[in-house]
Amino acid sequence: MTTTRTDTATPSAPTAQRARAGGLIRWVLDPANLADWAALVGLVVLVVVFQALNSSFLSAGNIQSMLVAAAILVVLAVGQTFVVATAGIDLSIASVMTLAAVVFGTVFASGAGLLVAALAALATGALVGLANGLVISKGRITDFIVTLGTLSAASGLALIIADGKPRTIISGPLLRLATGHVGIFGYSFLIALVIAVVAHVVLFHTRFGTYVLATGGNAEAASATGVPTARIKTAVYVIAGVLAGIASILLVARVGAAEPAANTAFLLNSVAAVVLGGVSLFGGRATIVGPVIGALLLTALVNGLTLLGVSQFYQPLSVGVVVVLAAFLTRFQK
Amino acid sequence: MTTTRTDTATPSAPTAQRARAGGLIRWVLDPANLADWAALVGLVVLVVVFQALNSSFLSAGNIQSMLVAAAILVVLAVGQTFVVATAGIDLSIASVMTLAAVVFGTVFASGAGLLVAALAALATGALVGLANGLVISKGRITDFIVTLGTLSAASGLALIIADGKPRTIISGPLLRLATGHVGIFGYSFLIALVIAVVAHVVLFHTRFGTYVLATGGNAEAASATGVPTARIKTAVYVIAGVLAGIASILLVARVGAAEPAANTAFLLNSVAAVVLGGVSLFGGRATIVGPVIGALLLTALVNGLTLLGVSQFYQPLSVGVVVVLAAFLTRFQK
Amino acid sequence: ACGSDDSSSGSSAAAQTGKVAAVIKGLDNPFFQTMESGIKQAASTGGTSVTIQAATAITDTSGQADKLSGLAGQDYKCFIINPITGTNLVQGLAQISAKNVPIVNIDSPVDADAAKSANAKIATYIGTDNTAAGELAGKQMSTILPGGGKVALIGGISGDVTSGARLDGFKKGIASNISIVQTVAADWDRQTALTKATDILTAQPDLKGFFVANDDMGLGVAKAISNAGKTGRIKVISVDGNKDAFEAVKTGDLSAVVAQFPYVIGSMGMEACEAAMQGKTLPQSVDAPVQVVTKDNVDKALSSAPKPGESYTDPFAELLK
Amino acid sequence: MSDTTAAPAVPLIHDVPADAILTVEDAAIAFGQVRALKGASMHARRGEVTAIVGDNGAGKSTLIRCISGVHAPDSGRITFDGHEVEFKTPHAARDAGIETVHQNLALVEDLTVWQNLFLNREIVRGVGPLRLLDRRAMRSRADEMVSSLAVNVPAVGSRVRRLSGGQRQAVSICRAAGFASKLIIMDEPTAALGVQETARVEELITRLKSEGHAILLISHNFAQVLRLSDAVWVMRAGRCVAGRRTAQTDGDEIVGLITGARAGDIPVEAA
Amino acid sequence: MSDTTAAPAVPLIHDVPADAILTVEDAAIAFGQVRALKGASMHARRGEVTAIVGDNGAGKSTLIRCISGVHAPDSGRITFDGHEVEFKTPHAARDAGIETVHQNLALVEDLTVWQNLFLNREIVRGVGPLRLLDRRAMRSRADEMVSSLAVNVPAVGSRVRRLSGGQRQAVSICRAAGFASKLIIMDEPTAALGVQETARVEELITRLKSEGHAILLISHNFAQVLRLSDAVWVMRAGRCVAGRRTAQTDGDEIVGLITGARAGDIPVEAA
Ligand SMILES: Nc1ncnc2c1ncn2[C@@H]1O[C@H](COP(=O)(O)OP(=O)(O)OP(=O)(O)O)[C@@H](O)[C@H]1O
Ligand SMILES: Nc1ncnc2c1ncn2[C@@H]1O[C@H](COP(=O)(O)OP(=O)(O)OP(=O)(O)O)[C@@H](O)[C@H]1O
Ligand SMILES: [Mg+2]
Ligand SMILES: [Mg+2]
Repeated sequence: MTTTRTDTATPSAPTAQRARAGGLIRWVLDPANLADWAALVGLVVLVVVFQALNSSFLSAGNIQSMLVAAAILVVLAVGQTFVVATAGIDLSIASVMTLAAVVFGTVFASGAGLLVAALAALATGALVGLANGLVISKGRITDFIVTLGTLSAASGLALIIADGKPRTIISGPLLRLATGHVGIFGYSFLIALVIAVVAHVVLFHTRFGTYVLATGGNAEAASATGVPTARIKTAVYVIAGVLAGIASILLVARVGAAEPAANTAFLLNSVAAVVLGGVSLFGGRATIVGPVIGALLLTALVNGLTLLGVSQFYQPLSVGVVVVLAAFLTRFQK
Repeated sequence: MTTTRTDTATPSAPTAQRARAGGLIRWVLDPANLADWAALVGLVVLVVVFQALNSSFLSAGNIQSMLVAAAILVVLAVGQTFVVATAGIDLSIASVMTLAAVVFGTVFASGAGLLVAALAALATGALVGLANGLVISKGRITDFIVTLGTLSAASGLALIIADGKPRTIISGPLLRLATGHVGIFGYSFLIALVIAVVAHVVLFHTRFGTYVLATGGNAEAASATGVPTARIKTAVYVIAGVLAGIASILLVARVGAAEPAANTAFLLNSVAAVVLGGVSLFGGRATIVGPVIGALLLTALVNGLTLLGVSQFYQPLSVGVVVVLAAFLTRFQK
Repeated sequence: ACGSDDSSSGSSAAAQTGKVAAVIKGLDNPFFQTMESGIKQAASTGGTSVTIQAATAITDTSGQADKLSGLAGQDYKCFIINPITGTNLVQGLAQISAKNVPIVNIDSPVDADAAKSANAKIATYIGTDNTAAGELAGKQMSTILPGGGKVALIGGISGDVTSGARLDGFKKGIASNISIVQTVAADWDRQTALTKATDILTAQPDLKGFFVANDDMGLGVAKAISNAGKTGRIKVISVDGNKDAFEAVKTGDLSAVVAQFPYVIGSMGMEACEAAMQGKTLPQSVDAPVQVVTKDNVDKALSSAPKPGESYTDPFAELLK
Repeated sequence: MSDTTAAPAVPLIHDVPADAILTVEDAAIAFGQVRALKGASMHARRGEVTAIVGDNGAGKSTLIRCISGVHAPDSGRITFDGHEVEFKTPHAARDAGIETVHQNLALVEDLTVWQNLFLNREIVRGVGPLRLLDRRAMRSRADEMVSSLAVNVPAVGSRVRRLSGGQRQAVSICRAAGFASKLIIMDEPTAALGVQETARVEELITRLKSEGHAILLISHNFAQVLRLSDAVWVMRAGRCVAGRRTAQTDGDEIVGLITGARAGDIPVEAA
Repeated sequence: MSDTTAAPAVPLIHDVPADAILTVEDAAIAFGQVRALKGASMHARRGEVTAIVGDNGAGKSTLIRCISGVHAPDSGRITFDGHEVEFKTPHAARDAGIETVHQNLALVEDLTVWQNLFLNREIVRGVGPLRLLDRRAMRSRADEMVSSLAVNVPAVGSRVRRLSGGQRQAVSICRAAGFASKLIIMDEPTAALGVQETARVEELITRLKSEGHAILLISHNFAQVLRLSDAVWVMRAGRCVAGRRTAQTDGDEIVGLITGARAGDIPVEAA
């Protein structure tokens, strides 16, 4: 029996080398990887179509306002990606953002500085995320129902803390955060971008990231290998919570007030961005680039329809159709 | 080598016999099956607590109005169960109900009879369901994103058809449907009950039901065995659509108008009822009793909180906490 | 409006180069549909072209802001806005003001401090104070319940600004012998209002009346009362002024409706824009008509809907003459 | 053809019998970059056990998945029972009379043992649209089927998820054997089985063969292959490099063919 | 003890050596109604291969899952390396020096081969919180590890989902063997392997043993057990009914013990 590599080892070894050498192009065109590019292709198509129909679509001003408008969704989608990568879902992400915004507003109004208020918002997000994570991983309750409960509870808490009323926040630094920009990149979009880059590094270049994907791919196998799956599950909800906290600051800066009425559109859009980004809801496979592009796509879609003056009743219809069409590109996914 | 059953065959064979003989009690107490009863236990606890705090909770009148209020959710939850059993999710179920209601109203207002209008509503549901199903199973697009698209598209269509305005529907038979009752059972609840019973028989006593569970449990294995998984996937979305159509008739009868309102609460509640009912979102395991009880639990919860006069700000908080507590009972689930 | 014809032919030249953009609130609420048709009607009379955008939901504050920023970069000569909250549109407004484009604020007011700090200039405000509308409803409740009694309040989505203002106004308007036993949120949804009202009827057997934050929910509450066979014995007052609600007043399902005439708000907003584009000076703030519609005046209200049955002052029509 | 090192036995490849129940000609399939089959040809005869052997990753499972309708080959021809076939789905293959025990077992973990056994073969009562499952009948039939193969018989009402590795395999084999078919394909059926269970499965295979069924057996166990099979095919790197009548070969030749130490009957290295 | 039919060999059960690296005493566990282990006792010595054999469903996998921290036994004592241990998690067992190749393979299908090989053993660069994965180092190490075992070497960058049955098993074994541990448990490691791969794994086991590792081997292949092991335990119905030095027993005795034709060393039938 031969123990050296015989030349019958042909079927896959050279293939692998070829793949490495042949490089990017072949990899990109491989149907299995096309899914990762679906959102990008969708975005490009959308941009081309809108630009053809309305030349101001790609004006610097409009690009800037689109990017700023997308910032909150990008941050939430990144948080949602971590949760989805472990085969979970965080339905409370938008409500936690609302709660954190209200906490921010209350702390700020009480005279504490901006920094203290911001830290309070982050802490709120982290705490709710921790609660979610512990109940899900230790209590072994389905994520869907736990975060649905938190969705309700967090909006209730927000109402109680704010006494049902929005609180106007007027602050110079916040205003600059909302309106300042470097070139066509608004500050808030830059913050979102930095978060996305860090998230990418964490997910693909640290142990923690590998554990997240392993937990999502096969929790049983991962834990048999010694991966602390319960702790990883908890951690991703904390991450989602903290990012919801960051998003809340961007939101307060953007709308100039801390409001207790929950913005439910962000919830479905955050998941939609993740799915359009080619991330499987069954966990184990994820990218950060995908969801970010997904979020940009959803924002560009609404912006474009508004620019084209599509009547308000026809907008939901168009959004629905375009979302499904964009998703058609992910059909190559396993 | 022995080919007869040796007595070393002890570990499982007699156990099985014992289980069959020992019967219900042991089966019920088996932690693995407790999950199936979680919703029921939750419901009973809730009823006991509410009755202790407010004696009118279990009055015949209140029970009747709770059951009627639960009817629509029961019908939707049954539809959602079929979809979830195949490891899918139908986010469009509430919007389809809205669309069907608007179609119902428009057809009815155009002078066609009640029956024609009802058939039109059912056909609308079936068509949208078919579209969902075909895109998901043939197009191989993630259910989440397809039904999210349909959610948006269906509500847009509803707005367009209704021109954004509610249409008052005055009809004797519809009024009887909404208000008539046999004992404490309103007609609409009876309809929901019949649907649930039929659904139970279909899911557990027909080939189709077995295929649904097999598709959800392991689509690859099921299709290797020759189960037409694509057709089964399509079928469950059609079922969900038709049930959304039936729900729309109950809705129009209940409020006396066909409105293009969003009805998002029904979406989340339909999934919550299914999950509280012990059905796994990963597919393959389902009951009908569970989601029905889950729907009753959610309805009783809101009813009880309102009876107790819990303030509007504290209601979302209480709902959230109770939902998570109820879900704690499903923690024994695999 | 016929007098405005000649001036509008002058302005229509301006109007052809000057399109108007309107951003209003939630999509699925008839109140805003009526407002939209008011805007459109006035635009077609004035020969102006208008783009109307709406938020996807009544809570979609940032979505509404996104839509306004999208339009703000475009070449519109006047903006009509109905913000969901006092501040959510401020950034877009700052952008618009920087280009010196006039802004007409209708229905819900923009927070004055926030507008000032962002350098956003509001040309005029047209609307009814929701608190005042609630107060009228409270007074009316006191009138139809002279002996006082228990009433319950049905609001929209918890935390919604409009709903909060209407309910607060109602509390101010009622006499001291009326006690508020319960406040619930029915999410602006007729079915939810029906369910919750049914529950309240069980919980409060001696309830005398409901105040409901909009007509759609009011109709749901009326249905709950008629299901319980108590029509007429329990009073319902709602706010908005939809045609369906007037019909219900006529049949007695609703006791009264505080009508705000979104149609008029919309058309006055459009007229204000036309006037502004002609360079006219606008009054700082204009009260839109409010009317309590009861069985006594409902026929008139119905026949003139969507405009008020009684005359009202429209300073912009004067300006356009 | 490269220089043939005087093979002692007759290569089957050049000798397709007229009564072959299954013939595969030049089947090829690629998954992305991986060419799992590169033109495999083989055949199997009625009433015989035909074995396929080969290294891990040689393409054995892929070949039988092409035959049983799981994959559609990119090119090549499959003839079954006298007709050229192109199964679009496993269902079609099953209808034509091909029953398969897959290597990955293809059981639905959340269904019970009896539900798995009767999946797509349910016993129903009643007529027309009102046909309901006869759960009792299926349970008791399932009990019989499983007891005949397994030693530690699992309760047929328990979910497959809870079974041990060998118990699952027994369920899988029961399913294929329980329903008479023209061709029964078994992909490493005894890999996870204990001694007693393996003996029973071998008995079962012999019985099925004597009843006239054709059997395609993949196995890494040479003793078993030599004991049970009438013909044996050797796969290497996506091709069937050699076929022999079992009686005319021995373990050493087969091992040589598998490792490539011995050249096969077709010019594989040339490709 | 029932009437002992003159066993030719010494029962190990009464003879726990002082230097045993692993001792299991009376381990019991039940899953709902199923008593998978009913008081199993066994031990393994340093530098030896200890085999466990038994019918399907006898409880072999469950026993080793208790040892490797996947399940916590309901009762019983496990002593490892001189200390009584109660592993709460597989992680704890691994830290203590127990590496396991599970029967269900425990691979994460969506991760690549190298990610699976280094799961929870990642090579990192940098210091403190800024430790990043050294992907290149892991890839090249992985390539070496896999080539030493597999014949049709899968690309280490491909996802495990795409591998053939045997390729997966090779990855799984690589993982366990690649990291020096005191005790390596292998649950049917060669079940899905071809001839060449099996030979390599057997070589690997012999090498690990000669390096002083203790190995616990579950196998249904008697020839393999007799070839490789120093001691063998027979499980039946949740108990270790007999233990023998391999040198003092033979296939027939073991088969008799497995089937129950021969009584074991402990009164199992009495329970
Ligand atoms: N769905 C797939 N996608 C990508 N590659 C695949 C797929 N299925 C099989 N392969 C590859 O094709 C080759 C042959 O696989 P196959 O499963 O047919 O091998 P096998 O001969 O059955 O091996 P074993 O004895 O290990 O079961 C392997 O290299 C495998 O990685
Ligand atoms: N998680 C579980 N839940 C319920 N029953 C289980 C579970 N794990 C194992 N069992 C049962 O315990 C018994 C022993 O299973 P185990 O997997 O230990 O057998 P084994 O000896 O490894 O068999 P094989 O040789 O087939 O792998 C079987 O009857 C099995 O059904
Ligand atoms: Mg194989
Ligand atoms: Mg085992």
